[in-house]
Amino acid sequence: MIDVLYFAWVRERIGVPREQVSTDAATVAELVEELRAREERYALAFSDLKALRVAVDQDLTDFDAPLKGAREVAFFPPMTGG
Amino acid sequence: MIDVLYFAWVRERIGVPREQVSTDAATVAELVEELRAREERYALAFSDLKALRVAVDQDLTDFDAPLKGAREVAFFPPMTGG
Amino acid sequence: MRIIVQEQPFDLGAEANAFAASRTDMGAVVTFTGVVRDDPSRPLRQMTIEHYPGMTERALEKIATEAQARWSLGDVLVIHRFGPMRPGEQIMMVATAARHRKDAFEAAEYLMDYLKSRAPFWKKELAADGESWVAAKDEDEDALTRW
Amino acid sequence: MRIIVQEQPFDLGAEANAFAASRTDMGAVVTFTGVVRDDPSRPLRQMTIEHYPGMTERALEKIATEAQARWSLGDVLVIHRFGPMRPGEQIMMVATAARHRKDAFEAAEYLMDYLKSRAPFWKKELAADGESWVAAKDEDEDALTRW
Repeated sequence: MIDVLYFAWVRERIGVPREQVSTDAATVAELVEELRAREERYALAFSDLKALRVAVDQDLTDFDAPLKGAREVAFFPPMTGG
Repeated sequence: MIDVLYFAWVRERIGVPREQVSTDAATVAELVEELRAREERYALAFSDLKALRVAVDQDLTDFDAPLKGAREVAFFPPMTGG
Repeated sequence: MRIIVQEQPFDLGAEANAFAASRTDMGAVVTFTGVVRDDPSRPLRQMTIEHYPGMTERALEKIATEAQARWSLGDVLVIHRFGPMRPGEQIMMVATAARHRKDAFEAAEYLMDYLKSRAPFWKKELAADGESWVAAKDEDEDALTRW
Repeated sequence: MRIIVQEQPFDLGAEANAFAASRTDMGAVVTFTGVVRDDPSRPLRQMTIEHYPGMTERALEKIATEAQARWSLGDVLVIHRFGPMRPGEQIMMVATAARHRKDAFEAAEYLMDYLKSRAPFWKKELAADGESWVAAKDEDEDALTRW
């Protein structure tokens, strides 16, 4: 089980801020594939990965990143701090 | 007659902050020559013009600047503001 | 180093004074303050900042630690708000103290550049015609290539 | 634009707050504050700043006007003290407000670079071993070539 978090418009499209997901995905990209296959709202949120950023255990990373040992994966649009 | 002002160590070497000088000097450099010829303290203060800056009527300029119409000439070391 | 992530407003003046007073062996103090622009030509009603609690503090600490490694700094302060704000309100501030002005300026610019696109904050604007997420700007991403 | 040359201390926090509050249509406010360094390894008792009344205000206005011509600024503030100061006291500050952070940062750095070597101030330090005038640094003159 892994905690999956969504922020900003990704959160709005998926409809929840976080959920627990049971997965054997080896990488973030594999997890995205599993989510996309679930429901239309996921397919919509993940339709363009270039518009998304990902963090594994609160560190920014990329979609090739391994999920082994990870407790938390977060998906969100490019950040707009400051 | 022209007001001549001295600041920082130039003032200290010459011994007064300002004085009125009667001069026909056409340029700042000519005024400096006249002052140098006056007394040792002027010769000392103006011994190295590279170490000095000059303002005519409160605008930074150089030693070639004309004095025609000028009311105020100031001599001082490089500035250290901020 | 002080990293503060909070919902409530901060007092720029009080923070700047406290920051400057804490390191009087530093000759240069730079502050940057970000404000929700209250622009008459842009009828914004509210800006809401969402963030990623936990990762936010972690990301800001990482950025500030990197700034301290790159420049000779006496101290670094980062305050960033989240939640709803009105036009004219201050969103965030950074402050840097250094012996020399170049370090203080460069470190503050570095903090701002990284904070813009590497700290997990997202801005949503509410205007008369509805809500919209502020898009990241290419120029903010490009600004990172400078460092 | 506000240019202030005064002997008495100023309140960085109060000035920063007033400056930021006056132009809430600007997204970015940068301040720089210069401090007499209170450095234990440098037993300074007092720093005295001499200036050229009349020319000082004129030179600062010229520098600030040039900054406003070069960058898109909402406002500029320069406060510079003269007279005797103790270690830890604040000597001067500049503040810039702009819609975008790049303008605010660059203009503040420009103001500082010009103020260092083109505004008629001279610093004299009093230490245990006597008084001496602070020499202008080549690096401060070189900093102007950037602009």
